[in-house]
Amino acid sequence: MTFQPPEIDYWALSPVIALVFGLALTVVLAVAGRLARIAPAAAILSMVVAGGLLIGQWGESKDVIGGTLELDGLSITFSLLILLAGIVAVLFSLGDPAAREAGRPDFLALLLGSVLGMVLLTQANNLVTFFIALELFSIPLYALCGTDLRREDSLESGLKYLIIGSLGSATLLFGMAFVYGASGATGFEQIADGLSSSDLLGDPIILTGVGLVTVGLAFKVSLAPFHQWTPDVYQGAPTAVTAFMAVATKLAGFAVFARFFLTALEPLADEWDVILAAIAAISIVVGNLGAISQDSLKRMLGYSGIAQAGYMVGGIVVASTEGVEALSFYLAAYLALNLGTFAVLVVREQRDGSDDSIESLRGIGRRDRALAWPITIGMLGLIGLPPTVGFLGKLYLITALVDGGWTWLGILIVLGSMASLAYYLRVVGTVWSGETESPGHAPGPSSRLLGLIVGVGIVFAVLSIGFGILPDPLYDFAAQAGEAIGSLPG
Amino acid sequence: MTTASWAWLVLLFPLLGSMVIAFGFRRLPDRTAGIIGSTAIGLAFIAGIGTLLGLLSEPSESRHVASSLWEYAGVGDLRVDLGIFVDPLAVFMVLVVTGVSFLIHVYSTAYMESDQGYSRFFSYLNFFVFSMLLLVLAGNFVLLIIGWAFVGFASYALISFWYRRTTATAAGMKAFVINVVGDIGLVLAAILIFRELGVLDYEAVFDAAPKVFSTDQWTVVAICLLLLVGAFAKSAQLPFHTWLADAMEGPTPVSSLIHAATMVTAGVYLVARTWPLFELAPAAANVAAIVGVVTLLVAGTIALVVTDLKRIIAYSTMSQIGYMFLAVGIGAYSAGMFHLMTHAFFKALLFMAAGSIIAVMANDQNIDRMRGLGKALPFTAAMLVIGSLALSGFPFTSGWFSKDEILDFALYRGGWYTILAIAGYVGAFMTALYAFRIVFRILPGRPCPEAEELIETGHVAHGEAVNPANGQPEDYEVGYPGKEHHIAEQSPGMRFGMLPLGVLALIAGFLQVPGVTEVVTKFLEPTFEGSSLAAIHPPVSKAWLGLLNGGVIAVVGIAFAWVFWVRRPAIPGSLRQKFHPLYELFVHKWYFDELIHAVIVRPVLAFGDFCNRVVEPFVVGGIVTGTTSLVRSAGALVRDLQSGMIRAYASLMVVGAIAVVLFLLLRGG
Amino acid sequence: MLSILLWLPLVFGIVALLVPAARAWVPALAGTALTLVLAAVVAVGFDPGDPGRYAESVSWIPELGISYSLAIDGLSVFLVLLTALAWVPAVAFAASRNAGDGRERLFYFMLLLGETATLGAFLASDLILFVLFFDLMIVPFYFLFGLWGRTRDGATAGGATTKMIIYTLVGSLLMLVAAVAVGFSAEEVSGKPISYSIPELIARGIGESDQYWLFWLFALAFFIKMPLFPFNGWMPDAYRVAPLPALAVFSAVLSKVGAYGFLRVVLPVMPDAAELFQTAILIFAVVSIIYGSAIAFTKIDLRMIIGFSSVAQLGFITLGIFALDETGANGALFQMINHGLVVVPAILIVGLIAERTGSEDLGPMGGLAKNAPIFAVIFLIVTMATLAIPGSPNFIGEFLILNGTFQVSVAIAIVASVGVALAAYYALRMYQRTMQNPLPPGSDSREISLRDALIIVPMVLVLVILAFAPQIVLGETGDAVSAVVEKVGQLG
Amino acid sequence: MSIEWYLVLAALLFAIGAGGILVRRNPVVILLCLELMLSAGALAILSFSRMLGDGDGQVFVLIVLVVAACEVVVGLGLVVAMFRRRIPLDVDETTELRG
Repeated sequence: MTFQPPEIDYWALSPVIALVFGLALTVVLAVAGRLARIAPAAAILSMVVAGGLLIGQWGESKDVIGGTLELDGLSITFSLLILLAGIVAVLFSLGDPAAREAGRPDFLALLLGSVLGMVLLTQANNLVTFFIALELFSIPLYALCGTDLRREDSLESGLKYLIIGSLGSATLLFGMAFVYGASGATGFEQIADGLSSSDLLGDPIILTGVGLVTVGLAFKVSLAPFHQWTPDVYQGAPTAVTAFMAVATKLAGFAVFARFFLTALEPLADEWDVILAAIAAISIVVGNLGAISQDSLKRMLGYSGIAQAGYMVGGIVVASTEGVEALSFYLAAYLALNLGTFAVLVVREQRDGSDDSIESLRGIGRRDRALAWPITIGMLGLIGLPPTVGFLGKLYLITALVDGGWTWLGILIVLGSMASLAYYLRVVGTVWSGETESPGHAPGPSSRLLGLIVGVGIVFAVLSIGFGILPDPLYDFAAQAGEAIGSLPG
Repeated sequence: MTTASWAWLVLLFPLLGSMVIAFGFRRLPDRTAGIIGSTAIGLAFIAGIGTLLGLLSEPSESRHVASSLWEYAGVGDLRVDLGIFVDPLAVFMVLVVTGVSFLIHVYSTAYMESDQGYSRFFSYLNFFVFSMLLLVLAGNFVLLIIGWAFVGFASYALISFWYRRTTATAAGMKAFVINVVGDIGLVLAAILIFRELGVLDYEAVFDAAPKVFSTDQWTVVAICLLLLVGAFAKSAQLPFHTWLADAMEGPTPVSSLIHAATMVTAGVYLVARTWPLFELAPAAANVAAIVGVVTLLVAGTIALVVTDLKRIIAYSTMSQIGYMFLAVGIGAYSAGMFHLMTHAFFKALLFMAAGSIIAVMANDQNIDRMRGLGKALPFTAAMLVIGSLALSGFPFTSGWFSKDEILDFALYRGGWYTILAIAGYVGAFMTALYAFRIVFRILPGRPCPEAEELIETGHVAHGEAVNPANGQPEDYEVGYPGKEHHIAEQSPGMRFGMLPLGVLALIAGFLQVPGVTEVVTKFLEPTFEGSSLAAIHPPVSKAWLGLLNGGVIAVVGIAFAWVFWVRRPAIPGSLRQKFHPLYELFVHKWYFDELIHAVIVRPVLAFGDFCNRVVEPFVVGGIVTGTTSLVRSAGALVRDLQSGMIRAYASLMVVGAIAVVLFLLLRGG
Repeated sequence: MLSILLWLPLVFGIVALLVPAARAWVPALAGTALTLVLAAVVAVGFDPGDPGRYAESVSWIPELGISYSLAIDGLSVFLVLLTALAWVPAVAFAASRNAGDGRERLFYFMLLLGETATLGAFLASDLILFVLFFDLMIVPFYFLFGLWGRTRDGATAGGATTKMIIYTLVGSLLMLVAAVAVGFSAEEVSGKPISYSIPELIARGIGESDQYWLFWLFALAFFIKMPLFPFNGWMPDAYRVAPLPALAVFSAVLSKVGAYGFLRVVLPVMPDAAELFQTAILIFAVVSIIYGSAIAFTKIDLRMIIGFSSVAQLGFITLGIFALDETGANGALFQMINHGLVVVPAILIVGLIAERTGSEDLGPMGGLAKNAPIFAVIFLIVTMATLAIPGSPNFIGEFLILNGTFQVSVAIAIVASVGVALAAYYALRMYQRTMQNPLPPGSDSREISLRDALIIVPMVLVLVILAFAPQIVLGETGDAVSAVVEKVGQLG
Repeated sequence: MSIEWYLVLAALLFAIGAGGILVRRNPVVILLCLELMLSAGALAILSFSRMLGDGDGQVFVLIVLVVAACEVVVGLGLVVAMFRRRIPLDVDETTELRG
């Protein structure tokens, strides 16, 4: 059997190549002594170039490396968001003591590795690339969580994330085996043809396969009942990593969730949509209830992430283009709101040395407006109050759900956001009332960098309100992802 | 000047007077408020005469004029204009109201001389006359209700005029709430009328009613009963009468104007005005008559035993209005209106006289302490006697003609109406008895200390007045007629107010001498033409017979009084011992106050308390605290589940995976 | 034109943010005054003949059929005027008491943001825009009550306001889902592409089976906002804690958006449901009339009395709306305006009383009328209007409402009229226990200052004018309201 | 032999691996069990690939083995770091993060 090399479309692969190059550069710089200082610049540069290359191919949809990777609307939209999250994470990590201890280039190398894995995951169109990309983005994260050697919890969070993560991946792999066995192919389109042609719709093998894959993916985007790692890991990991994880894992996870379920397993749609809806419901309930009387802000954001993931999976349950559009819009909104909030958290931690408890935010509204407004808008957005982009995100999701006949899930989303009032408003309440003690000055990084991070926070806050009032540009950006999955109804 | 424009002037003057005094009360030099007030009412009286002349110039069958300024409220087919309706009944009432009010205004310029709230008093008084005239001239039911409520508000304002006296404000509150209950009766009646007939103007209603309603159809009876609720509340008939006795807290001119001459007669006017409805609902008319008679008797008994001078006169008012309701109830409309007029004269006179007497007694209204005032207050005593004579229906006084005309009509109607007539005669006897109980107790005999002091020094005694009800010291600063008091003998204003009324009390009767001068009946005839009952005229001989036995009863009553309280004063005491339970019943005003308090006031307050203490925290609060505590405990459960143990997480994950796969297999298989 | 009217207050609010704190009230007052002038111009220019005169529409989110469209018709013209009119004295009162202690700029910004949101709710003729403004309305008041509200002992009022915002948002978020579902049901029924413009929705109508559960979602949101009986859990705490200027506009205008929502959205779009649940809602309304009045006369805290009297009054307004009869609905709309006109002066007067007696509880008070006759007369007019004395515009409103209810069920009308008697008692009790009876040592009865008079008298004047000629309002609102009610009537 | 037997073996291996994670407390042993589960997956893929006679499965298995190795490396790295920092190598002890 002669070996024909798969035709590779280098132009489509260029963003990945840029990232690999960046990764390689940071690894080299790690050992290059004095040159290590330019590692952050190099990392950010490589991500910016990758982003540019992606934007260059906006609107196209083509196979990369013989069908195993697919560069289309979905992957471009999600990759851009991931890169944005990556860049912001690098900014956050500059002042982070953990990063300095672990050696800045190594920290950044791991980060870039994870970003590369995520970008590949958005493009994965074959079981194999799906698994590789998934592992490529998880394993560096396990390590990243454990980098803050100063604190014992960081190691603990790393270990927890690794063990539970590997358990998830193993389940996913086992599921993939069954899917592969039943459909006879590894490419998503071929799986879909395999499944629809043969009459094994009720066949136990494919169903167990689908079940296990659902569990594996649900774990990745921290849906209940596979959510238990999220609060602990969010609290334990360094703030920069938590910020990156909160946003990026969901982006990558949902990208492959959408692509795999809505192309490969599309014929079984009315099998898995009910179980997904059930998982969504549980996540909304568990996520909101868990967050109610939390003291640590990161842990609360962990739980709220579970609840928000519950809302987002609604976009997939509906199995329609409109659903995916709503999902991607909501993820974009989620990114803006969360990174805005984390920016404030990072500045408070690095500049004022305050811990991550909600109480530490008391009264910054009176003294420190530049920080108070971004976190207030972030909270109001996560609740889904007008005029923030959160409101419109929820509106699109509910519209998609009601249109797809899942009205009860729409109502549950609303009930969830009602319950979320309790803890989000508690943060807003503490920010705006009461007096704050004078901020102690931790040996933080230069005020120029802190100014930059505060700027990031303010930019995201302004975006949240701006897109809340004029959503069209963000909607067109998100709608890209919807069209990519062409085969869907509606 | 057409009749209508005269009528609008009648309305305009008092309103103008009230506004001018109200807005100028700081800049007006003192005591000009009284002059402005009196002239305003005087001008209104003259405008009333103008309307009367305008009306008389019309031929008798077209003696009614309706005119409206603009559309007040129009929604769908409900059309209400700001319109008045002028006809003989309305003009008759206008003349009585403005005439008596003018005299009372003059009287109060003197009586309220030293009161701090002088201009505020006249502003309220003018506003009251305006609202009474609005009520009388209103052209449709909505405007009637508005007039009705303004009168109620004005009476509240005047009863609690000395607002620093807690008893006055409490009396004001009671009067106002009962008045609102009356208003609601009228509102519901108006709505029922609109629902059935689709119109609210008098003329339209009265000619549509016979076409739509059959006699004693439940809707028309309901309408009339609701109207009666309003009438009884305003005219202090049973069971809505309890506010009248407390209303004596207000200044005496107020009692004489509102609680004798004008406001309390509004109910009688209402029944007279809506006579077509009542003729369609004889059952309701009978209710009016019966309640009138019962009130008449009850009030009479209470007046016999009460010792507070103004309250005796107040209960006599209640009983006299009972007569008027009897009259309009059985169809003797003109007789009822005539009695209304004569009653206005002699009752206002009695109250004015009482005012002067109380002034002498340094605001002490208890007749037990009044002796021998005849010599001290010759003029007031004379007026008191004239008033009492007219009240008890002494022959040839105005009371004699008017009261007995009603009773003749009742007798003439025959059937069970005769029982009402007999009760009326018993009432007449009691009236004579209590009227002269006052006269014989306070005028003759050795003068009491205050009278003594007045006779020698000619100056009125006055002590530190303490509110008898609750012992609070009076706050002169804001009213309570000031340190000095004024008696008719020493102030011409009061005399000028009382004299005409005295004359009228005596001679007014000749307006309606049966068979000779039926002036009032002929004048009111156009209003009531078409009414079957109004057409009945008892023969003149029967009328004179009725007058005869009425006169005899009056004289016998006075004689009895003379015996009880002059010849052998011991008798009342022994009677009191013998009929002790009966005496207790009367003194406690037949326990109506306690009854209403127990039946209505306490349950309502208890319900309010129940809502506040029980429903609010549990039901309403429960919804809120219930959900929040539920959510909080569920949150705690989720957090406890998060034990931090990796193996726990792993096990949940495995269990979850098994559940998902099983679910898919079962469902998919 | 309407967009200028809508966004004017917010613009001035933002200006207030930039101006130095001490001067922050100047742009605020100017903004509200200008809005009032504009609202008056619109009201005058409005003629029931062609409602489309001021309509504006621009598509906002085409994918979902949501457009930014504003319009004004018989239903909303006077409510917009009431909103503009209510805000001027509130801001003036706040300025005169230099409210906002230290954070004046933010205070006035929030107050004016509240005005824009409320105007938006009244002007919106797109269902989602209405829901959006309905949600947005509560946010500024959450901050106003939370940051500047003071509990009795002076502590800041965090807890009470969170309960309020959660409660009101529960309703409005549920309504969000209902609104979306209405859009889809209308699309399904008519087959035309989805659109949320209210006239379009009314024309299309929605499936009968959907109407039943959607009706209750809307009704729940509006009942909580008014509030009516079982849903007023949040009201006592919020009223006890709120700063007076904010409370005046909150109680006078925001509660009306709930009632207005019924007329604008629920009745025309879901006529079958309105017909079916009519008796249920009537019973709801009557219970809250009796309940509100009963509590009002047991409370001694002035704010509570006014709060619970509003519950009773809103019960009356709901009664009028769900009489589903022309006179009833017109009466309800008229009563909304009257209640707004009465509540603003009443709450500001509570402020004046508190300044004079040092407390807001009826217990120790009395005798303030002693040397404050003008203050006493103003408060007397307001009290008489509160208890809807015949002759006040409130009476005409109540008369029409009772008239409409009578057509539906006599029993309910009679029970409601018991509410009128209770109103007489609690209103007069409030007046007497403050103004009359002897003056206790603690309080001083000084006359109303010229400045305060200038703030309160204009609204009382409007009340008096309406007393003489209610036709000014009734004439204009007549046919818009009848159109709404006819639509329900046709099914009967 | 038909494929069911292979699948049964794979499932058994998977179950033993999962059981191991739940029972044992030492992180190193847990990493071992994870390896076991991953190899169970690989075995399943291999048996399917053989059944289907398609080469992709085998490529997939090779990659899976590589990935499993990476995981263990990172896992051991973390364990060593914990050991050096005197943190007890017992999964039940590391419960700082909870609630």
